[in-house]
Amino acid sequence: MRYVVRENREITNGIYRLRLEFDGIPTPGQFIMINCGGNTLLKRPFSICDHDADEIAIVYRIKGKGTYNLSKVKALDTLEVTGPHGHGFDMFDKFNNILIVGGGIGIPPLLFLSKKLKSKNLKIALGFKSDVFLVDEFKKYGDVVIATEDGNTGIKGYVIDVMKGEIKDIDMIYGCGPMQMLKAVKDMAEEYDVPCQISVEEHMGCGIGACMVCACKTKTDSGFQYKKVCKDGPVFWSREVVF
Amino acid sequence: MRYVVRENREITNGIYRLRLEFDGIPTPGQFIMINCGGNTLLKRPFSICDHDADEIAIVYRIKGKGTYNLSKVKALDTLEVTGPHGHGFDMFDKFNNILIVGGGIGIPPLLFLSKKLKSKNLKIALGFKSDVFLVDEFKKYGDVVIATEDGNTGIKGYVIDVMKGEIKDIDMIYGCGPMQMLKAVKDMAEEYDVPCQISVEEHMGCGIGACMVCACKTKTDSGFQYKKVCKDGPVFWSREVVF
Amino acid sequence: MNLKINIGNLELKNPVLVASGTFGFGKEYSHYIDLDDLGGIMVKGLTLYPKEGNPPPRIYETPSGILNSVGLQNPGVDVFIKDELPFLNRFNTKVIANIAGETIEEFVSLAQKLNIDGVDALEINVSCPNVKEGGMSFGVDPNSVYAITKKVKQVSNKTVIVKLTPNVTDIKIYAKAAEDGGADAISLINTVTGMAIDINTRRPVFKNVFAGLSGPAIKPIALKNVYEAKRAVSIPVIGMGGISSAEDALEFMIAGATAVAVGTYNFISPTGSIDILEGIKKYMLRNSIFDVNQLINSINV
Amino acid sequence: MNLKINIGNLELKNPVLVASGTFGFGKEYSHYIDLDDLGGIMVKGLTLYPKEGNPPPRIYETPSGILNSVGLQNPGVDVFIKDELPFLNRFNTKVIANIAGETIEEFVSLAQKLNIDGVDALEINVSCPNVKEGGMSFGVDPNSVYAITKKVKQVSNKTVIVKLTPNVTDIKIYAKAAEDGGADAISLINTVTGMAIDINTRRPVFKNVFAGLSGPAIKPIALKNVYEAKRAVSIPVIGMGGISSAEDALEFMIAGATAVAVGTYNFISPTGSIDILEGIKKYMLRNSIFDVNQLINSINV
Ligand SMILES: Cc1cc2nc3c(=O)[nH]c(=O)nc-3n(C[C@H](O)[C@H](O)[C@H](O)COP(=O)(O)OP(=O)(O)OC[C@H]3O[C@@H](n4cnc5c(N)ncnc54)[C@H](O)[C@@H]3O)c2cc1C
Ligand SMILES: Cc1cc2nc3c(=O)[nH]c(=O)nc-3n(C[C@H](O)[C@H](O)[C@H](O)COP(=O)(O)OP(=O)(O)OC[C@H]3O[C@@H](n4cnc5c(N)ncnc54)[C@H](O)[C@@H]3O)c2cc1C
Ligand SMILES: Cc1cc2nc3c(=O)[nH]c(=O)nc-3n(C[C@H](O)[C@H](O)[C@H](O)COP(=O)(O)O)c2cc1C
Ligand SMILES: Cc1cc2nc3c(=O)[nH]c(=O)nc-3n(C[C@H](O)[C@H](O)[C@H](O)COP(=O)(O)O)c2cc1C
Ligand code: FES
Ligand code: FES
Repeated sequence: MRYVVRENREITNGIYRLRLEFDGIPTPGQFIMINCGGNTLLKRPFSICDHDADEIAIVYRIKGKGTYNLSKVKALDTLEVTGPHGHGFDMFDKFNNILIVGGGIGIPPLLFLSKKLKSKNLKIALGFKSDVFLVDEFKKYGDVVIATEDGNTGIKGYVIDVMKGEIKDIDMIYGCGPMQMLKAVKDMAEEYDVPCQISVEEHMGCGIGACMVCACKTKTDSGFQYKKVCKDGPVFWSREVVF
Repeated sequence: MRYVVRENREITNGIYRLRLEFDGIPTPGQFIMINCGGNTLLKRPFSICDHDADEIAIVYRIKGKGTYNLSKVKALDTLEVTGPHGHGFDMFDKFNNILIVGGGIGIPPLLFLSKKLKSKNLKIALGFKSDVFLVDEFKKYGDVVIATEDGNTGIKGYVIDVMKGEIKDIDMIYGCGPMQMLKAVKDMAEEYDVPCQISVEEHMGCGIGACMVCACKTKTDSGFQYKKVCKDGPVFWSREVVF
Repeated sequence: MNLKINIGNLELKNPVLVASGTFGFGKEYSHYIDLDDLGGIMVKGLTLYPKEGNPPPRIYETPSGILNSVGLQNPGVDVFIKDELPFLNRFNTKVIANIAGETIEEFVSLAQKLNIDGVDALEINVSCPNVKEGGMSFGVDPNSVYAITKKVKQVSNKTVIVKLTPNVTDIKIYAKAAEDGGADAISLINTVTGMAIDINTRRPVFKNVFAGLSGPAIKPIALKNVYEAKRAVSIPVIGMGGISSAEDALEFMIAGATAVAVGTYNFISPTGSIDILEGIKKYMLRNSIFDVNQLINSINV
Repeated sequence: MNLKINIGNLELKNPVLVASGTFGFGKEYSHYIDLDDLGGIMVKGLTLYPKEGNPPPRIYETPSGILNSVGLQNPGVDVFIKDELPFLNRFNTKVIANIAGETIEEFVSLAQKLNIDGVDALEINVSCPNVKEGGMSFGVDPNSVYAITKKVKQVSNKTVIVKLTPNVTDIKIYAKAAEDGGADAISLINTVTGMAIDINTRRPVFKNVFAGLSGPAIKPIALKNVYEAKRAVSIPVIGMGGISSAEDALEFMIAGATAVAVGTYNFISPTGSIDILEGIKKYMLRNSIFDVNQLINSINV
């Protein structure tokens, strides 16, 4: 489907927010695939960061040529987009004390999640390299603690360090961020025996579950199994995932 | 070299004029190569249509993906350009009555030529499918007669038909346009025994004479030879060219 | 306008198929297109036992192409028959089961298991570059191609298509080996073997080092192989490799393909296969061609 | 930082060459770059007699690639020596004469004629897809590769490089044949055979039907061939095929190439070869590599 871009602007160094007309009904943790044009071939996956009546937003970082091209798109341009795709975060009525842990460009989908969970008691731990983004928006939904690697804002260090201080009395953890962070979140969740879902990344082909390229190693009773990040995920129970 | 685009606008249906900052000194009949971006690989050749102090203009028709991409370029964008390339039209003091014959998107380089020849007695025969372009500019330099295939402007028919009426007393002919037109111009020049130069097209690789892909079949004493459109041409004596 | 074409005894309603491994078992794409509109579906490569496939990463974008190293992850032929085939059989399109054995015996067992209603043809995959056993090692040996084809034909009551690899010196020999073995048709090309290196870690991107290149980048190579193979055999050829537009598909048909399969392009556009079919129809109308069979092998050399 | 590398007895000041047929005889590019900066120049393929080449069109753009069918247009070896070599010899770079015979005897004559000062190495082209006589028909036969190499080595006092075609089932056999014939090095890949059709006329785009595919599209294929060939021989390998950035060049060196050659990318950017050299230097600085030889074949598998 072709959708009209409503806004595409840099919100901090190299990080952009793109608002797009959209007619699907996404849940937090789901993603869209965008044809970024130029000489890219495959569509690129981006998590949905916000959703309103007829619009979604994504927040992305310039990584390679696809995201670079995307950063040049202007309001009123159109983009070829599919989605929403994938299995997002499961939300449970029974859990009220929730910890959200995000790192870097893994943070955007957690904003949409926080918005949907806003009736709950949310603790939100966010980690950045240096420049922070989306923090004010998170503050609308819960208590935010911040870690930056260079100490630019909040605590100097990793999000996992601040997470440790917040985990007491928590019923459920949601995490998204770089691999090492997710592994640490998983380990801590297991240590404290808190249920935990994490959103993982893998390079994609079809984005809809047909091509088997987006393999995520998961535990089974008899050994392991490759599940599909685009269809079974991107959100998995942290216990399932084998890093 | 990267040059700044000063203007890029549609002058008639599907035909654009692009003005570009430029620091080379071109002669009429020479061309530039433009990297048209997107998922094109090779640069595209375009004849120089006009040249002023620090600027050149080209006029191009949307043909495929390269020219389509080019049509989306805006003032202040930059383009990767090489040139001027090739051997342009030879201009001779001794010839005063000159006939210029252009067809379709072969017309642009003849405007630059006409400008340079303006002290001469110029008869300019231009042929179009339907919509005409650049005609007012040509009128500054000589007598213009027009043919259109659908009779939209001027005489209904081919430029070659109007050329016949203009050839008397002509010392030198210059032609640029589609292959069949060039062949007819060549034949008529030979019939009336008037020296004639034509600008031909061939698909290009390097554009500078190194790769041998832009072959133009030319007569030699012993038979024939492939010359290079990008280096020996694009302008050849019509007698040389074997169609 | 007639779009029907024949592959052996099998009549396809039109010449546009989807290539094995790029379309799963059809379910996912059924949300984007009406599967009834396809000439046929070549399902993901099936093995005798479930196969986990290769560790990630399994895909890497290259200029106008992708390298993949899936390693035939699939639930196995039995699960396919039980869980996937019934869904496919709800549609009025042909089901072509792509089979990948590690030994000749496995190919025979796979063919036997698939002698069932709801399967219209077999595609023998002797050209997968991403597995250690079988795969392309068969496909680069004409004797293996011949032997596997012959054995499968002996036990199968389906139309048998042999899928060839382009990673050979002379495709004609392999096309002929398949025909001599009794194949009803050949299909080509499977992916071209390629490689990528991460210059920061100085490691191959893929665990298996090599991977299979597909997509627009390989189209000129695929077209050449289809054209050459067609000139070596009298059985139909199914052409594939980089097809991303009706124009591409038409090139393959003109070069000699009776049908074409859309692969990587499904990823770029989930409606791509149907858009290509529509484009073929438009071309036929524009050129007053009323039977698609007139296009096949209509090249003027 | 040391950039010097050795190909047989020949020392090159750096590992970046330009590929035969994409750089003419250097003159044209001398307006864009200082030829002194190149490790070496592989000149356009030379034949014993002048050759007119194929009728146009000779080039066709494909997704991230080009098909070419030049057919070895060149003025012949004698004219090269008289008219082109003196210019090249004004520069402080290595001159590698690419030779293409229609028979073994022609290769021998070419080698003899080039036993002159100012020529540093020969590159035996047994892999041109665009000529009827010789060309790739030699390159797909290991015995011919061996025989031509051996004969040329017998008469030549130059470093002898054998240029291989990727259009074979097993590149290792051909690499080995060249080494066994006495080659000082091998270079690869030449173009991949491909084809294009004009769907409006239903004719092949090229008079010769087939043409040679080069450019970024073939890079994954080239890299695989270089890696595999390197594992079959102990002589140096010169890698080429789609190199369009320093990153690409580094992949080839890490995969086993002692030097790399830039081909089609010269068309895209006439300063491309030098930009790539600069990029390699930057990578070395960033990674504290002080000798480019440490990069060669440094892949971790
Ligand atoms: C489910 C999911 C959600 C994502 N959400 C976001 C988001 O909200 N914001 C954001 O900035 N990024 C997100 N990413 C990562 C984003 O997809 C990549 O940064 C992007 O694809 C890079 O493309 P490129 O062309 O700029 O980079 P290149 O490195 O040039 O890309 C080359 C190829 O690798 C793929 N690729 C590279 N990095 C990744 C990656 N991390 N994950 C998957 N594929 C990759 C590209 O899609 C492309 O096919 C998400 C990834 C996944 C899997
Ligand atoms: C010396 C010279 C001067 C030219 N001057 C002009 C001009 O002033 N205005 C103008 O509109 N056009 C001019 N052309 C033609 C112009 O180069 C082509 O229209 C353009 O390259 C088409 O590119 P594309 O990507 O839009 O089309 P596509 O058809 O998609 O191009 C595919 C490939 O074919 C090549 N190609 C296609 N048509 C031609 C052609 N006629 N000549 C050479 N290569 C071609 C392209 O460069 C490209 O490599 C000139 C051509 C030459 C050789
Ligand atoms: C991700 C992926 C998985 C594939 N899996 C199979 C397979 O299981 N069996 C098979 O015969 N071919 C497989 N192929 C090859 C395709 O069917 C096709 O032959 C090849 O990709 C070339 O066509 P394309 O360029 O249109 O993709 C696969 C290709 C891709 C990209
Ligand atoms: C226009 C053109 C002409 C070529 N001519 C020759 C030649 O004369 N001799 C030769 O050995 N290779 C020739 N080649 C092959 C290149 O040297 C190189 O091996 C091939 O193009 C792959 O590298 P690339 O993808 O970087 O271009 C030619 C390639 C092109 C594109
Ligand atoms: S991307 Fe194709 S199955 Fe996930
Ligand atoms: S385009 Fe390379 S010689 Fe003319």
